[in-house]
Amino acid sequence: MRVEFFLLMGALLFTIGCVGVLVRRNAIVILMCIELMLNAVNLTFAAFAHENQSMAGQVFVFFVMTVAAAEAAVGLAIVIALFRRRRTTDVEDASLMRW
Amino acid sequence: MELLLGLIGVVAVFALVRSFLPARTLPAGAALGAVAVALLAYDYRELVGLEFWSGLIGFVAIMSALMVVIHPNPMVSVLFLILNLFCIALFFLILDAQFLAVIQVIIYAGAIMVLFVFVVMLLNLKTEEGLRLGGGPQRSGAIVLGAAFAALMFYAIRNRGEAPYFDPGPSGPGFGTARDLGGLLFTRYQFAFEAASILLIAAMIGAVVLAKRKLR
Amino acid sequence: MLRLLWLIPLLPFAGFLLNGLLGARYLSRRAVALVACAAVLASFAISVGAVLELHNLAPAPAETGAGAPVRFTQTLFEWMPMGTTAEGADLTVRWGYALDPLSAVMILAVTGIGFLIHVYSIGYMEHETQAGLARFFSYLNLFMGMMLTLVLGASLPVVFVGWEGVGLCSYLLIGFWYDRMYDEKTKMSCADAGRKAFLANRIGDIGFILGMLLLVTAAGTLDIQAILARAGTLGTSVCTAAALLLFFGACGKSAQIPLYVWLPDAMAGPTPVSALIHAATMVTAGVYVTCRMAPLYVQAPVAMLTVAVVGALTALFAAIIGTAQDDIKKVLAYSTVSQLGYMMLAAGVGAFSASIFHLMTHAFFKALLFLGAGSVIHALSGEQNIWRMGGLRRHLPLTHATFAVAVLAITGIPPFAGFFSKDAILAGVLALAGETGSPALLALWASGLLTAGLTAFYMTRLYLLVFAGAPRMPEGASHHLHESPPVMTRPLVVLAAGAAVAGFAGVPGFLGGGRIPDYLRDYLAPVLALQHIDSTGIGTPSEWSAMTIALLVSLAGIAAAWAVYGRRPLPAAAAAAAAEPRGFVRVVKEKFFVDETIDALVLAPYRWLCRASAAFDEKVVDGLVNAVAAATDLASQLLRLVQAGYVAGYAFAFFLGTIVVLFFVLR
Amino acid sequence: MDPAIVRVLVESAVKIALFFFVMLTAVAYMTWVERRVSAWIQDRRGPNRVGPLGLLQPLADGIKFLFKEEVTPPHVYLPVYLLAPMLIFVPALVTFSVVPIGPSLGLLGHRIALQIADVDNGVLIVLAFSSMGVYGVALAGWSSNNKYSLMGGLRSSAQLISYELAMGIAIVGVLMATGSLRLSDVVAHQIEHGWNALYQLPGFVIFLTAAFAETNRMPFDLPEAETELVAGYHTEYSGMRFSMFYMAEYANMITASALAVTLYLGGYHVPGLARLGLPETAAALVQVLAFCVKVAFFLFVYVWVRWTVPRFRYDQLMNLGWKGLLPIGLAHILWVSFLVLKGWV
Repeated sequence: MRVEFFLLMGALLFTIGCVGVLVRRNAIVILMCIELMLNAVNLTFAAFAHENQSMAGQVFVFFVMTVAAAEAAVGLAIVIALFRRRRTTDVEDASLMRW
Repeated sequence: MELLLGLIGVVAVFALVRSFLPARTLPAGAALGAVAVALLAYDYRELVGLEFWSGLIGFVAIMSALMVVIHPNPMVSVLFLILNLFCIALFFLILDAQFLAVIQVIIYAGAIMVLFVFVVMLLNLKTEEGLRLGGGPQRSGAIVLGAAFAALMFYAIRNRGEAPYFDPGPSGPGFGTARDLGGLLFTRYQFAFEAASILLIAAMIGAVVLAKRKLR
Repeated sequence: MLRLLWLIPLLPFAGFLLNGLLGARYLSRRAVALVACAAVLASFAISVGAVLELHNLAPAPAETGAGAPVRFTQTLFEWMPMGTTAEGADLTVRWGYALDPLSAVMILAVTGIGFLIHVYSIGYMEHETQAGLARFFSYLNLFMGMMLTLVLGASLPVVFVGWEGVGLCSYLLIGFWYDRMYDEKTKMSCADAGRKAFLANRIGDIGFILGMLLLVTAAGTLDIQAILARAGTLGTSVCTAAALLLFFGACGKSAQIPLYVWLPDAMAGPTPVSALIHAATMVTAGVYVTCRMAPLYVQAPVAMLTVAVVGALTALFAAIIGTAQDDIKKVLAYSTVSQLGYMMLAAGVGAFSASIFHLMTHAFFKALLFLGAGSVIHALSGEQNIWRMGGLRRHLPLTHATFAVAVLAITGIPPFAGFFSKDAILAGVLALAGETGSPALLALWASGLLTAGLTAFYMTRLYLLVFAGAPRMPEGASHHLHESPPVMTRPLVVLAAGAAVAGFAGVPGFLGGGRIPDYLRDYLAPVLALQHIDSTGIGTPSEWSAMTIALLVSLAGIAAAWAVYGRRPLPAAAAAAAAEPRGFVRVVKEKFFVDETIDALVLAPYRWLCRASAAFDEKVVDGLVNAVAAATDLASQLLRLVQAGYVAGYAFAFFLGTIVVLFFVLR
Repeated sequence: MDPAIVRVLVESAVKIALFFFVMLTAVAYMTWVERRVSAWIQDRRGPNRVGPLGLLQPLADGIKFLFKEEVTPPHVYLPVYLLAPMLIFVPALVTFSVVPIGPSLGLLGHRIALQIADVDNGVLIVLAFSSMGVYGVALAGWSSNNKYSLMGGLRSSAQLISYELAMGIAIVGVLMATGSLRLSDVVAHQIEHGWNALYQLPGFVIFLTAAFAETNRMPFDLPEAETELVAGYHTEYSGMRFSMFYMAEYANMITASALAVTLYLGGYHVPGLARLGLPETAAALVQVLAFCVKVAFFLFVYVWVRWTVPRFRYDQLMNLGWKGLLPIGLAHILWVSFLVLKGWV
């Protein structure tokens, strides 16, 4: 199986994730889009690992998953806290931290 | 590759359709079916080949990803994201990373997405909450940027240094098994492994503290 | 004992460490004083032993030129291993001590008189706090150690260490009462006085350093004896330059024109300090170094002449100023300057032994004078103005007696010490004049005579105003007048004895008539390269006449002073003249406005420069910095607007940047 | 296409068909068993009209469900509402596919493993799909816009997440002992070294408890606590969709029992069978039978417990999960690692 295919797939998914992060305003969805991007990267890693037959790439995928889990947990906790205060999960309503 | 390009085209068409008739999943299903038939007709020989299946999975993956971004309802986004994750797990299988595939399902589908579902249910967001998209200029700009990024990526991948179409063939025995990965994790990447565990602990505590109603 | 030579400077240093580190808190006052005095006494004892042993040594054969002096050199360790030059000259500086007749005389004087003054200080400083006492004695000990290092140093860097060390100690001790005001009129605090002294010394040190560098480049070594051995081969110009540079340093240390201004203000320190450092020992370091380098000077007639002229001028100038001072210690200070001028004059005319001789005798009677003055001040609880003294003869009999001896000694009345030494100097000048027949030297001799007369005048004036006549001190100050405690007066007695008889160490040949040899001269001759001048160059009768003239001049000075200040009650005119002087007297009283002149010519421009550069710093440099800061502030104020708080916006920018970077990477 | 692929396809197709039939029948009759047993426990008679001993009762129920009207409330979120029952039913079945129900036996000149997929990572796959079960419940609760359902869904998702952890921890012990993720290896290892339950009792107990919680059975059936929330997450479901949940519950029970047997009770292993020297096929059949018996025993335990133990309170549930089972499980891991280190297992 050609590696290129998976690289392109990863690129596409990553792009979609990025656009999603930029377009959506719902914090939860944004978090999901981030997960999407992470997955795209994972795919690329795995593809390269397969291309030059080294497990290093897969190890990296493993760690990326760890980070993703942590990120999701903290991110959702933040979302909940935000929702408690503001009754919303809209990131544009949470724009207090500015000049 | 023609397969993939065809997929991309379909994706674009689907996106157009989607933008014309919002909140209607029927066209999506129709497009999907049409594409499937088209692909079946496209080449019989590819049906048994991995090409076909990975192409199909990739199609589904991109579809679901798009749905994640587009769909107004967070819960539906979650579901599509789960679908996408399964697709990627299948990709892992194709790439001789069985362990990763299972781990993918357990961690993402089994834990993280459950968390998302849980939160969505907890906050019980209404649909219109999800419907609100970013400001016009930013939206269009984002799409332009995405196109630019995708173009760059295609360019980069298309002419990678040597052998852009490299195909290593079948992997060695035990490649991607839990045994291999575990061995690496506990020997060469020991430190990173421990660091990851610490990271998880920190994230756990942080999540608890953040979500607590009042600290006392 | 010679083995223990290295202990001589080390013991006082140990005392310094002990008192300085523990004295303030862990030792009793008694213990502090004991440690300090014991250290000095020990090194004095070792010195005596070493000097006695020195005679048994065979003369070093390798010495060229100056006869064959006995010398004991002790090298302790390699201090600066600097390797050798291309010419193979060994630049390595070794920390070594050398004992020869010259340094022998010095260490005996320094340790002996130093010990007496230490003892005296116990009484004088009794009112100090515990910490103050410890500080004082540790400083004194440090000074002793440094002075002995200076004297014994076998190579110029070692000497220089001592040189700087004593400078430091003088600074510390002048500013000992750093919180007190010293001179109400000029708003000068004791700390300022110390600073002044230190700066003046530094200016001289520049000369010393340059001289050292010149010598090391020319002679390829810093070992004193080696340099002196090669002095003949260096060439006149080099010798002249080096000699003049070193002499400049000596001017700083020994308070010669133009650098003498610090010494009078050095009286801000406690009186024992003035006696030890600014009369007996440190200020003579310049003279000592000049004599130590005698063979070098001998090679440079111009330098010699300069030394002589400067010395003579200083002597005369300071003596004139001394005649009009009201502060008892100021009078003594100027007299010190003038006497130092004498020594320089002697060194300049090549009568090095006379110079050292006078150095020794002067150490005795000037220390005695200062200590006596200290006793007086002590008795009057801090009063220093001689116009508020008088009639102290009855109250302070012992002080008075010793003081009188000292006065007779300094005025050069036979058979007291000053007579012989001063006469030796004048004889030396006259002899050289007779040899070369130059009128300049005759003029120097004349100025010497005049100085002698003035010296006699102001010393007698001082004596009369302080001890004779009716008491002029304010009421209340007089009733608790008391003789100083024995711990203070005993050193006076000893010093008085020294001042009385020290002269016989150098009875001129014609006077002794061969029966009494000129011990000191014979002792020092091999070191000082005296072969080129023989003070018996002129006939004996003229020497007799010269001596008589000098004596007469001194007597004249005494008579004049007696005429003016001796009558009682003291004529109102004199008091009035002292109160608000007019004309020349005023100029003299104001020390010829030298300080003011220096202030106007040197310090004022310097201060202006400082202010200008300070202004530059504040306006321009700081301005630049502040401008940068302000620019940053402005920029951030503008940049702040970017931070709109919209996470999506940030993500957008982030993504954009990523794409741009990628574009340039992949292009 | 080359014959190898064809053979594999045909073989697995047959297996899947068989397995599906057996599973559904078992599920159906599980309902009958439950009723009978509960009746027996409560000293009643239970269903005994339809056919002998009411053995046809499940059939009747099935028919009834099929012909009932599917009520679809207007306020539900339809796609998810429809998706939920499948999501809860599918994992239950899929999980079973990696469980070996018997040794491989020779048939028609082929060696056929009595197991649909003998994958390595089998255990992980089990965990993965059992964790999928959450979605069905949660989505059902969420999609049917009803506060009871939502509560049920929330509770169940929380509960499932917590107890999956305990279950995983318990299973880790087995894996460490076996040194492989392949379920057939697990069984083989037990055949060699004796059943895990013998020296991993804590793990066994934790696993059972977690299994009860995973299947939302008493005493952990808070998601559908009828006395508090009308019927929990399937309040709004009716007809065949409801029966999906119903069947899914039993399917889950069966799967969990099978897993417990495989992981801890030596799977199809019958002690001392080898000494009898039966022909291979017969031995295999005996072992399959033994497997079924063990599973049946666990199913009985399920029912038994249901009618014996009262329901936990929510906080008690959470405390038990996080503060009780989890620490014990960790300690148990230490214990097992000690054994492994000593080389005793």
